[in-house]
Amino acid sequence: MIHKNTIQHSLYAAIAILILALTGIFGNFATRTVIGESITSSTVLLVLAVGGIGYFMANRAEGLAAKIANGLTGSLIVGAGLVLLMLLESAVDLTFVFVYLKRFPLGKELLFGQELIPGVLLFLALAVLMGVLAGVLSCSSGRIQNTLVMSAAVMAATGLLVNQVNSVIALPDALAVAVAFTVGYVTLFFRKTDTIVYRIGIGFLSGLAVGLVLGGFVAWGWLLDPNDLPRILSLAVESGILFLVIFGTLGAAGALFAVAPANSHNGALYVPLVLVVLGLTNGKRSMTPEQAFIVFVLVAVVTWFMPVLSQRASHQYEQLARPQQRGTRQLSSIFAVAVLLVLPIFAGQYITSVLDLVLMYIIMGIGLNVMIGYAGLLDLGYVAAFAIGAYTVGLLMSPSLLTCGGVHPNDINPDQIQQVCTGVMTFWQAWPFAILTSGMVGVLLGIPVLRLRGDYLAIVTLGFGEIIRLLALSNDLKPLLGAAQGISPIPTPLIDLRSIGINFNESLGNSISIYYLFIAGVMLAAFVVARLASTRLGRAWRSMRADEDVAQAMGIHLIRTKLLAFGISSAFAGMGGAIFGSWLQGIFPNSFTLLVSINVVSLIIIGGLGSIPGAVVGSLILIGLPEVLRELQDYRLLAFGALLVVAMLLKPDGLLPPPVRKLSEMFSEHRAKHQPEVSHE
Amino acid sequence: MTDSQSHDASPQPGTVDMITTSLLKNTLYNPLRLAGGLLIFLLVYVAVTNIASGNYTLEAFVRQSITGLAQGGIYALIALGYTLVYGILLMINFAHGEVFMAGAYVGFFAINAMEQSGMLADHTFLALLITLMVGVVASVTIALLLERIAYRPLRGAPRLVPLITAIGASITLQQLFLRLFGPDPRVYPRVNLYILPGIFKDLECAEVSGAQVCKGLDLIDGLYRVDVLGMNLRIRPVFFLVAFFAIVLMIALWFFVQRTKTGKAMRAVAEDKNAAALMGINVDRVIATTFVLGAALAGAGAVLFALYNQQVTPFMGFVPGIKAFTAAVLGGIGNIPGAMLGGFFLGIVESTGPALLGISSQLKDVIAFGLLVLILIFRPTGIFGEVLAEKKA
Amino acid sequence: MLRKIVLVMGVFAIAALGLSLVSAQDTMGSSVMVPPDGEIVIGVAAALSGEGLAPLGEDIVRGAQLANITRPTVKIGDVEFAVTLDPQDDTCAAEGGQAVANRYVSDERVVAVVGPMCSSACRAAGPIFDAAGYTSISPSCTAPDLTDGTFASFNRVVPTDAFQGVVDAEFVFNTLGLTRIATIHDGSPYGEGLVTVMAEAFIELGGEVVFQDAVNVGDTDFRALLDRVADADPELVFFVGFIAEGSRLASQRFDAGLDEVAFMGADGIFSPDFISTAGDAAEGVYVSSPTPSSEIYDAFVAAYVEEFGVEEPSGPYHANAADAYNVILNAIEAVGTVDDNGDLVIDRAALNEAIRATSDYEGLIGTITCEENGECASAAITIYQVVDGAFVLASETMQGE
Amino acid sequence: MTLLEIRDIHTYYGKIHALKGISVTVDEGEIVTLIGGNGAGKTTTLNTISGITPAAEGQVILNGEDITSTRPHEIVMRGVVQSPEGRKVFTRLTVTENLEMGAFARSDVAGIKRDMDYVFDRFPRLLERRTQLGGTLSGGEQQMLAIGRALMGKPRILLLDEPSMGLAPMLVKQIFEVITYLNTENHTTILLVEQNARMALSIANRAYVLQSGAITHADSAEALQHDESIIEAYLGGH
Repeated sequence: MIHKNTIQHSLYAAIAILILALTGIFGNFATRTVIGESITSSTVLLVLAVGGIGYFMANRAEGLAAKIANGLTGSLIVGAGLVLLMLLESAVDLTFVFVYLKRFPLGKELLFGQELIPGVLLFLALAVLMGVLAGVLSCSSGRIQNTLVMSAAVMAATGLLVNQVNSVIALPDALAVAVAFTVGYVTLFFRKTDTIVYRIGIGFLSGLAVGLVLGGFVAWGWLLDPNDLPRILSLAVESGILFLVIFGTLGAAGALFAVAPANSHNGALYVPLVLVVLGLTNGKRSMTPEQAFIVFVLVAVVTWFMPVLSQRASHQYEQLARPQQRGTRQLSSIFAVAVLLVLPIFAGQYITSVLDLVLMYIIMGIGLNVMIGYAGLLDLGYVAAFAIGAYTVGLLMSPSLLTCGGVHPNDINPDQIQQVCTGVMTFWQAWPFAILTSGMVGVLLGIPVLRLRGDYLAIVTLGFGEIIRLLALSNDLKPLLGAAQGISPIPTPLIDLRSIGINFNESLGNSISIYYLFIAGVMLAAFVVARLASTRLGRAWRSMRADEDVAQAMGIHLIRTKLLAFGISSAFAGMGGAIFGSWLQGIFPNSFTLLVSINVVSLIIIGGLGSIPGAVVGSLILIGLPEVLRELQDYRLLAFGALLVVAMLLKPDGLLPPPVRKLSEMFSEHRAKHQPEVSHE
Repeated sequence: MTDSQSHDASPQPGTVDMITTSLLKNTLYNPLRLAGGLLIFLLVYVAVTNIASGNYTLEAFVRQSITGLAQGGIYALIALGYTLVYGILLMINFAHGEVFMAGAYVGFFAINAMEQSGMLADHTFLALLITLMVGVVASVTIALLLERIAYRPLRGAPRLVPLITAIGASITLQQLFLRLFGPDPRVYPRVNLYILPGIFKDLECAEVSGAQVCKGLDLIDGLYRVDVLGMNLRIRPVFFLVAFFAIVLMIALWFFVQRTKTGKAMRAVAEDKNAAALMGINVDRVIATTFVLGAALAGAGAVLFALYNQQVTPFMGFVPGIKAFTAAVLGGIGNIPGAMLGGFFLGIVESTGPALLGISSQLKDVIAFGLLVLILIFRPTGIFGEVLAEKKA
Repeated sequence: MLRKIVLVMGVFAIAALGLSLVSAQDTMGSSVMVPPDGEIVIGVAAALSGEGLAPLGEDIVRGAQLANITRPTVKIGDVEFAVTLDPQDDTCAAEGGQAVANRYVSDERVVAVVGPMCSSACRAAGPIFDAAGYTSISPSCTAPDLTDGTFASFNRVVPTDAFQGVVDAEFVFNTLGLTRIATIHDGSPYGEGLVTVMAEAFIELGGEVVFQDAVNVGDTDFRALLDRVADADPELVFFVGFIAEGSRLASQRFDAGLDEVAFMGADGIFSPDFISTAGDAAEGVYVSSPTPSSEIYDAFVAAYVEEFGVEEPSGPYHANAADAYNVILNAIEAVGTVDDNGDLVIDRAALNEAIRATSDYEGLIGTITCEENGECASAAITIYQVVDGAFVLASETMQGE
Repeated sequence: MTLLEIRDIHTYYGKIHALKGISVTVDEGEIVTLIGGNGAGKTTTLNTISGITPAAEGQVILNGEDITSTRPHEIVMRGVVQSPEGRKVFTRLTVTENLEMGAFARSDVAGIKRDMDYVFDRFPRLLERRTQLGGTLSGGEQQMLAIGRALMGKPRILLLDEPSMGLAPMLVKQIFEVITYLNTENHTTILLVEQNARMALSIANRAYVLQSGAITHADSAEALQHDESIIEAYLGGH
């Protein structure tokens, strides 16, 4: 009845969890509340560890009794392991070796405030309960499992993120948005194959209707105190037209996504849901049990009906004529872009600054894809180009040896700096130089390593990355690069349109405004690289990656092709670096460590080599997630490392591999070898 | 399985390869070599000027070389592991530096326990031996787990995939040790291991109840002034011990690979895993053996390193790991004596370079990596490299 | 089709633009409102991760926590408001400083910030706090140019390197009577900055800096460098950096024959961890630190030891952090008002002004009087020496003007 | 008596369906040959038997024992030895070391010595070059080495993959003589994969014809040699 591997695998899992427990993780996480005061990250972790293993073990068996037996075994083994550790902890002083147990003793967290023996018994009872529940859950239908797991996950995630993602949207705003969207969605729900224009029109009108009603209520003060209106609803009073346009648009969006492929339909449907959840927890430092319950129910309802709705939507979508389908897709992407554009206004400085960082890594990921994904050249020193871009902007935008005609700014009388340092550029003048310099240095660094392949290239480029950082840091170059002090301050990019007659003079001084610059950078990078990939050069890269000798025999100019890959790839890093320097308003050599290179390489591989959406997803996961979960900072890098390993074990092609060729097929010599009959003449 | 086939299928002479080579030679590499040559000339010029002006003396060179010898020995011991694994799997085992670190850490707990119990003082040699064994066992365990969990399932995957896994494993191990044992350095006790009291009659002497008693040469913690050829040197025997260890272990390893059945199987597996399997060789076991050998060397190196550097931190493996890989490449990766010589070479260059060129010591890594680039320009296969290096990515 | 798309895009563009314009109007509130049952949130930004850095950051957080425990509320009129801390990791780097600052300014409940910890982080956080009208008091950012008027929001309760460097130089030259020194830093802005100031001051006094170099963080073998130092034949090695590198340099200096040469560090290694790590090699090492020596300070340390169950504070800045906390609370008491609803209203600009108007506050680090530029430290530097495994006073506390 | 039987084997490379249900039996003492064009799946069949590319479906049965998911080196230990296509001599091991590798699974020192002498006896050229690296041998010598190496494993059944590939006609003849000798004198059962169908059929007892991963003909070698369609397709007409 118990599966042959259950005990063995549970033991492995228990050992892994025990090692984690020895890092004091349970006590450490207990300082972070998720729901109310009593449910902490530690509780979530415990449920994941004990119940999760039970569920995993239960899943491999058939039938309720067998599932419960397996689940119970799994949970009990893990639970017993933890109990043993607690007993050991109470008997022996482990804190010399495992220092974190001193601050976060295991028993303090896991014994629920009981004495050792009753606490242990309680704990074991809990493990038994979780094992049984896991077995029962595993026995229920897939839809129930999905709903429960999803709701619980969203609830826990919300609880974790509440403190980070506060003041995003007020509840009335969120509800209004959700209502407008839903009304648009429902209006078109039962109509099948209307043209897009018709659909959008109906949706817009229904959204408008919602807007009129809500706006009326708000304007007359029936719903809310007119002095205390949240951001969107206040528009009803301040600027009625804009308010109506927004609501019409929301209705139109609802109508559009009611007839859409499953993925975009589901994605769109979760947006108002997330907004409402955010609205619920707005301005709170932690989530109360009542809020948690509402979130759970909301998510459960949406998830429960999602399969039906999504099937209906994609069914209707498939019945559309081809041009209609294309139009729907295009419009959906426009909506997505629009959401992207208004996002930072709601998300606030912190979330936006995280997004900025994510976008910066997307630019670099797209750039590095040229090297690794297309040309097959493994570059572990990408940070060099990044640093050069940043330093170029820093040197050109502030008084320096370069801009002051070879005189060190410290030797200049501060009053005369403006007269002497005539070379100081604006960001827009310096940016192209940064891109160019990075690209050129990329080519220069590429030359000596042209002949190298694979791992030699990796280690040499890694060396380059370190060389650039150390040169920037070194005392020997202090007059130019500022050594450890770096270069600061650097002005932020300034958009000054007064010279062309428009009264606009805005500095991109904060994370929100620079977000748009990053977005522009990402778009540019994605556009250029996507275009390049389909040109002759792109094909040349791909054939070079497949086999250099054959590529050469086919008339591909290897040197030029390789150097172009180096140059273009580096230029994008320079572009990102330039914005980075200006965003940070200062450059410090310690920002340019090997970890940057590793991050970029990892994110494009996790996302899927050669795939632009992959770079986006990879960056969100590897850069965005750890930043937002800064609370768990002690375990950030540990999770990062483990994620790299696990992701590669489970999805070696990355999460979003490019559609045509998967990574494994692109580097396909090892497969061809198994088919000698095909390959030899 | 990896693309062990590819080098068999290297292009026939007289065809594409020739074209490539001649093209590269005629268009780029001569100017490049010229540039490289100029750079070397410049460096030599700076060094010579430095020496001529009396800023740098032979004495300083010798002193710094001795330090570099020890550091180089450590690099060599780590580099051997890299070279072994690379030779057989064509994979950079990025986490090898962490394997080294693990040895030092677990060794610390062993030696610390023995210090507490007084065993270290009473039976120093035995205690050191046990520490060494514990360190080796720890490194080997970690390496085996690494191979089993992170690398073996990916053996058929494209080259980049195990590299990312290795980087991930490296970060995971580093962070796991950090979270388990804390960020503060653990400090090895200072150990006095006296040897050869008969020969070193005038060392470490003390009056014991009126009589002159000499303990001999302190192999680990000793520090002696020696005047040789008019040079006033300060010598720590442990530096030579490390270098000696590295050489002995390298030779042992070389014999193992050349002479034993398992060693020959390792070479066969390195060449063609499928063909080796068809001979009845258990490829998995041979690969695991390779990891074990590499890890054992790293573990031994780690304990030695910790014995004279005292401090052990979770981050101690990373930089030496990268340096050791550089050393392995310098020597020609896959080449056992090459890895060792590369390690010594790198250690000594790093140690003497900044002073010789009169630049900041911050730039010693620049010297190391610059040297790598120069060598790869002139000898892309490393100093002692062979065909292996021409394998494709 | 294309026309329709353009049309729709146009509508979106208008919507987006309109939204951003509208939202641009209601930027950060210029004042904080705390409801009667709410809490006054004070951010604490310090490095909480990283080898050799975490103990220093933890020390800052503990200092603020202890101050928070002893003074948990602010009383405006007769209404009391509780104060809570929000510690965040600034990683002792520019990016970290930026992220932390963004985090605090997007949380409108944060009234003021103690921190960041390192000069690079302070520099990156400055513009963000400035733009949002926040105010911060750093317990440990010592780079001299931070108070040159660039940042309106930056204040500090720690003497600048400009002062500490001079004191260090004077101590070496006058008190120890040494004239030849070698300097080493760790490549951090802090290390490089302090070493530069100290070297300049030392030369000015008539001393000679015979060797200057730096180490890379993470390196383990500094013997070759120390060998070069020994060749230059200094009488004292002055190192500024953190514990990991400091203890390695201290232990390895014997291998290079620097037995007779004095070794001196600064606040970055002023921690019991330095002594435990360097072991015997720490004996005789001089350390300069802004940590004061007074009775109220000793009482504070005693409370610290009790509260956190440690043997000694893990870094030098706990007192500065506590003082920063108290200066902020004093300022809140000065400018906070309770409105009709019972909400506490704190005007951010006024708060910053109130901080800069602080005068003659008797803090743990001495008498605190702020200047216009945010320089609040009672400039006091104490020099310690490690004797028998503990820091003991090596000089009287040197007071600045 | 059936020594080796494969039943309805399906093998995949990624998504490529290489073997689509192949069944072959080899009796004790027989020479059975698999013939077919490029990409027909001959080598895949051998690799599936040897466990290099395990079958997704179907069974490989050796002497009544299921060895479908047994690992390659264990299959060798059970006496199924393959001499792979393209010889796959270890180029950086000496000739002697190559032969030692062939006997890797064995531990009877005397037997190994005897068998090595036997190989050197059969292939005197190898004896001359015993200390040379495998990579320095000529193609014919490498093929001798490959077969010798396979013999060192003391096979009950020897899987030979394209032993004649790329060799001069003289050498081909010699190699085939050795194969026949192994079969008749040593009673080694042989499963032979060949492109040189004429030659293969001339020495084999039975033969299977593979095309696109499926068996199209199975008969005695004699019969196939005279089958018109086979002659047309594989024996190069008349």
